[in-house]
Amino acid sequence: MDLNLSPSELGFRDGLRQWLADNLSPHWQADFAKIEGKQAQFEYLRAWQRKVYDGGWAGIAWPKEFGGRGATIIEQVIFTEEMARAGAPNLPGVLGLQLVGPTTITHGTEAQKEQFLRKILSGEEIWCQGFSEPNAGSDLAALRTTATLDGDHFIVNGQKVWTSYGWAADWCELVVRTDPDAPKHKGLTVLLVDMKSPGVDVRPLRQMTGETEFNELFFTDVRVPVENVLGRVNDGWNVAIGTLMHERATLGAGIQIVIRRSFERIVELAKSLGKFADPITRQKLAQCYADIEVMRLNQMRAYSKMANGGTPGPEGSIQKIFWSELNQRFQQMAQEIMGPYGQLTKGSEYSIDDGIWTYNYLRARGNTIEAGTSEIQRLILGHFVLGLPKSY
Amino acid sequence: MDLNLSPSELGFRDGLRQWLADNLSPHWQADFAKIEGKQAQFEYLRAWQRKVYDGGWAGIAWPKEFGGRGATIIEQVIFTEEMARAGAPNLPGVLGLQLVGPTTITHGTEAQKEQFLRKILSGEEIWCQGFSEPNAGSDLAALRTTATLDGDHFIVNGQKVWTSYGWAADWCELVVRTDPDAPKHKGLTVLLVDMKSPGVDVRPLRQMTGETEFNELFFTDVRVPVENVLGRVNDGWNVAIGTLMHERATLGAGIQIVIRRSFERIVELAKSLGKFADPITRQKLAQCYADIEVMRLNQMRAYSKMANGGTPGPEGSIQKIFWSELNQRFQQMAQEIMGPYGQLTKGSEYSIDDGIWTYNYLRARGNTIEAGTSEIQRLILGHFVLGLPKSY
Amino acid sequence: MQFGLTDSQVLTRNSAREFFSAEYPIAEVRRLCETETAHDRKLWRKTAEQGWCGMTIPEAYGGMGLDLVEVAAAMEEAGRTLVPGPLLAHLTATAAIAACASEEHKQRLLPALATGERIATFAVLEPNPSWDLAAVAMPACEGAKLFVMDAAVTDYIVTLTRDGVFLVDSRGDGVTLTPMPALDTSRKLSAVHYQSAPGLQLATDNNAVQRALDIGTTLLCAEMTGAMQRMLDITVNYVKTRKQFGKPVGAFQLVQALCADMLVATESARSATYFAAYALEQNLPEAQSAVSVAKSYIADAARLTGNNAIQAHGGMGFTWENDIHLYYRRAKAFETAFGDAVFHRERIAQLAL
Amino acid sequence: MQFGLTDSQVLTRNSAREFFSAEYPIAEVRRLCETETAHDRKLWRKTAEQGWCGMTIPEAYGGMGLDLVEVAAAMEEAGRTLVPGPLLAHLTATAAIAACASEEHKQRLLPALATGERIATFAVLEPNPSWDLAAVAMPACEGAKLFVMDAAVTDYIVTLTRDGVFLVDSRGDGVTLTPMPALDTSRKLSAVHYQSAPGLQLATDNNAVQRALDIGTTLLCAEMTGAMQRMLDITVNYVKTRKQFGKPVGAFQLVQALCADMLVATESARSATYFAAYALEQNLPEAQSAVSVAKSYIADAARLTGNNAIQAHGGMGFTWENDIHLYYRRAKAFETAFGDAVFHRERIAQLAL
Repeated sequence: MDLNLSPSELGFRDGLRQWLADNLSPHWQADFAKIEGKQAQFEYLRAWQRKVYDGGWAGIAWPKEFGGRGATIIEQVIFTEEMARAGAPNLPGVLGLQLVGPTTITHGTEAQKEQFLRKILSGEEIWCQGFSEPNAGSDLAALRTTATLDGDHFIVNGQKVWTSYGWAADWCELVVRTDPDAPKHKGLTVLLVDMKSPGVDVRPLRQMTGETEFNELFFTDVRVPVENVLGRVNDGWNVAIGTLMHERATLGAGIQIVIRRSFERIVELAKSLGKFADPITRQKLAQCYADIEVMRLNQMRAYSKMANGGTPGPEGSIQKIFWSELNQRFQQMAQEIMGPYGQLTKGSEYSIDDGIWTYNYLRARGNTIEAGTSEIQRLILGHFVLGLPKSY
Repeated sequence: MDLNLSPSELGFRDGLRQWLADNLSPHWQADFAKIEGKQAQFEYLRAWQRKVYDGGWAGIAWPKEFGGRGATIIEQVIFTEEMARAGAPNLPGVLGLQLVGPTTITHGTEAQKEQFLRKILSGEEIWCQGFSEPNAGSDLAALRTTATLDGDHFIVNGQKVWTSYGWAADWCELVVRTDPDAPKHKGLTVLLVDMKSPGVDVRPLRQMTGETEFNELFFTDVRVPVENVLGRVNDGWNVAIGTLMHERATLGAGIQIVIRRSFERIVELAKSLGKFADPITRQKLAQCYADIEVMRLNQMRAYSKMANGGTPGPEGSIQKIFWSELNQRFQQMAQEIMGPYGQLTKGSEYSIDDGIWTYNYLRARGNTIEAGTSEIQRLILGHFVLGLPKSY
Repeated sequence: MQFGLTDSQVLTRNSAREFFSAEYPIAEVRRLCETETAHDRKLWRKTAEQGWCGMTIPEAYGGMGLDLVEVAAAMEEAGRTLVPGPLLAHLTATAAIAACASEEHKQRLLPALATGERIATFAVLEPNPSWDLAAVAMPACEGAKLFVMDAAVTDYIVTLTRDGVFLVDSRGDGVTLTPMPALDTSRKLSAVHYQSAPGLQLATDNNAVQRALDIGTTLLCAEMTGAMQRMLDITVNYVKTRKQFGKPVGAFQLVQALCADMLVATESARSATYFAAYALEQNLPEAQSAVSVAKSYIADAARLTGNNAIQAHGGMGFTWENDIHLYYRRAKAFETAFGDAVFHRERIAQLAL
Repeated sequence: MQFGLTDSQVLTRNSAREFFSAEYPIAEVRRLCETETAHDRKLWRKTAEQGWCGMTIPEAYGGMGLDLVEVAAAMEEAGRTLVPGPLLAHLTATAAIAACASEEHKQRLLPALATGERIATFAVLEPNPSWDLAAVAMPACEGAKLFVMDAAVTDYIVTLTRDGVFLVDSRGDGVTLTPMPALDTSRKLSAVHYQSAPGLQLATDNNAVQRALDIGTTLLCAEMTGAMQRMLDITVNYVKTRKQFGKPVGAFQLVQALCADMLVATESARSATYFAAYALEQNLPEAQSAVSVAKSYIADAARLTGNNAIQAHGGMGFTWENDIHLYYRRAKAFETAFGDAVFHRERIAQLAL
């Protein structure tokens, strides 16, 4: 057991810190807040990704031959944590960088790699994912969007929901049913779909927070060339599942830092609101601190295991359960500390931190639903980790 | 809504209070503690029941024609609460009084009523119940104890577990399988079995508390005359289920008072241990007080509903979930307040209240298992109250 | 003994259910939430015509003079349909006036409040917010009151000051209102700034309105009970029809347990609320602690119910389109209004332990 | 960076697993729990021969001088088999002596403690029990220490007094032991009464043993992690075979969720424990708060694991025959030993916030 960074890990971290010091404007958030319009904001973020790419920091986990730097899992964690710690902007091409890119590297043809990978890294092309459907959420394999072969094209019809970055995306990693007669996990195929194709309709999906972070995608007779199949036809479940496992295992690293920074802020607030001397508040804060530490340590153990040659497996559900439920408890605690001020939203002169806490409180409800509900995660642990019979 | 007792309810309560003042020795617990041996202790309690019977307070809910006084549900609650409040001894024939007797009144023959009821009231004969089996707990209808007809007798073979008062009982309300070919809820029959019959073996079942509150019953070729069938042959599920519902609905009344008295004691302890000024302790105590109040109010509502002509139904599971989980939270809180002293058992000069808290802490774990696990209770609410599909 | 509604209480509840569900369909509620005040004059007038605005005002002053259990029953129905606007604040403020004003002032003020012609709210919290009346620090009538419910649509603000209770004209000189946009958009909050604001002194001691605040707390609990029932109903209905893995999701044990816990919480909230109303109505010695029991219990129970409702819906529960979040937002506001759970538990410790 | 055991740590763990599971089968543990001391001299000697009793003593004094992560790994295995008797107390007490005694005293005392020839325990709590070293009030060596682990089988008691740390002969003049029978019968507690008891002063300042208490706390956490793992394993095994409603109860979602939560709790306990051991070993600035994180987290996690284990077993979980309750009793003792969750959370607030 050695939690010190190795010399090469230290070198990686210091290099990144230096690059961030040189390239990340300390007042970028103020600049960003002044930009009007979603599209213009997005272009700002895309320019940031381009900068990251030019600095050689995009897609660090990708093999060198595809433009990455073959970073170890520990380096990936360092990267995520450092970016979060520096408060750097999100990379708008995150889905391409973390999910579509790696899946393409594993399953793609040479032509696909040639066509897509470089542009994913640079942010020139943005990707989204079309997985969930109105009737295929927890039961993803029940999806009904169909693709039927018509000469050298698939004709796609159906609907997807909960698509992040759908409105901004140039391409979509889309899971469709190509064999309606096969058992439900068979007969699926992954298609790489040009979002500018005729018949693709992107609509905003408004969440309970009031924001439209997600989209619904509608496909009406959309023609996709057969060369855009990723992996093999009717092998889409195996192609997609790797993406999902990866999502569950790695989503936590950034969140850990985000929660930790929020926690530090709430300690500050408790002090400035005169509540830090209150024993009840101290207990709540300390318990939350302990939970955050445990989450961090669980993640470090999991990443170390993966670094020792494992791939993300079903035990990633432990991380997913932990961070999602912790964030909900944390947001509740923050509300309790802020008292009636906690409910005030963006734009009120009385709100704390311009109402971000209120937004975070609502947004956290989604944590135990997105990327697999807590119920599904527990049943995954029961069945795939503990070896109990399947129960759904 | 009127929570005042009516004149007749007041009269009932005052009559009972007067009777208790006249008949319950204030130092009975000290007397009782001096009695050596389980059997002798039991005889003391039986004598108490006889006294209660002579005073006209045994089986008050039974119709007058069978020796009861046809008490309303509210009067029954008053009775249970007053007995608990006075710290009166338990009635050792409680299963006969509350469960077997009423079931016999509903389903029994004239001869059975003649033979059994009076002796149940007086405590001359003690009853136990043979329901659960090693392989039939939550799935009670899966029970395997068989009874096969041989002339005018049933021959009983099998095993029962978790039988309260088994070692003291003269009779047993036994559920057996009489038709092995019928679907599992059919083909059951309730037999009234003389515990002195050859082939009945009663063994102690030691709990995690170290006590042997329950027994295992073994039946080997036990002969039971056909006239001892309660209700109809192969209709045993319907006979038994009424008993179970009644148990769930009414068990809470006495427990409410017991928890309330314990709570008052723990407030005293918190004060004497110098912890009552601690804001964290005050929060815990107040939250527990609120929970106990809510339990009491829930019960009052449920009893009022039953008094208005309802029979105990599946919504009784609300009470069962509430009191069992509350008692567990309460015992945990008590431990937290007592600190390291809480773990000391009976016989230590340092233990608080001679270790009763330690016993109660362990015993409370059984609450969410006995009389239907919390899991089963929630599924009963889901299916039978909320109308969701059956899930087990 | 009978813990249940009497025939006349049932009558009140049924007519409340009929009225509120007919006049406040959820589409209308959503529309009002998007407005600046969440208040519609026509709807208010209709509501007032049925007498609902005068529920806590004695008949002698033109109100309905209902017993508090009846008022709670009506407010449970209002909560079920998420009635937006100043009803709760008005009932609380009028109860306060009825409790503490002189006979002359009551005769002058209450009739127009009973008919809904005039609307009132109340102001307790200050920049360092506390529901402990002993902590009220603002002099009369100079300074700031925050988190005042629906102040923008009212005529009067019953204002607690360190010099006692004052009735202040909401639109009068020296009174400035600033919106405090918050999570629950069905009931708008304002900051009220008083600058040498003229006020009519109703009482010299704030304790004269403690009972009115307890009534307000209880009615808020009643509203929330109705909201919890509605979240449960919506959820049960959804999980019966929504299918995954070839069956209704309501057939899965983990989903059933979410619903069962909502049921336990909702029924318990109802028991606690009705007892609080009854105890206040009967002036039982435990009335104040009964109110704190209800408020502290429901703060947690309502959050659990909201959380479970969203969770049992899956992704659909996280959408704007689904009504659950409207109730969820109100549950959030509920937690701190009239004092949070920590406040009420400390009050229980003082009163009952 | 590598959060996992090194090869040599794995070796230690494996040999601990082999030794403890072979020498302490559960029947033997049950037998010992029924004895007055839960201590068997022969077994202790065997345990000592393997070096386990000298794990926290430097090699220079005849101990194994293991790093704390290794010690934790070994104690996790001891906890898994529920090793009864004075091992934990001895490791803590010897760590205290190693930390605070003079060179001369160490050379005199430690070798016999390392070989297990002599056994030591430690005494902190007084009738008004607190794990805050500043609250130690007993003068040297006059008064009462309570809840002293396994004192009846030890030779020495490392005794904290307001005058510093003293080594007292457990069987010497002026020392009277009274059993304090408690829930966890695998580790007996005593009250120790000192009456002008002669003692060897090891240190003048109790803070000299704070680190040793943190080590003891961490080893207790390691034991409990092993116990949690064992409860999980027993439970998973049971629910795979126990059938109700025609299938293994482990096929029911509510039972799976009980098990999944045990898994999350157990893995988290392990992460927290190993980090605490590592932080102490490396003398990281956050070492003390890491210990308090582990202790406070596991207090709750162990209780949850025990509760779920019993619940998932149904009636069988409530029997004496089932081994779960042995672990459950130890989890109860764990909650208060070395300070309860409230104590450690307050310590976190002081150290880390």
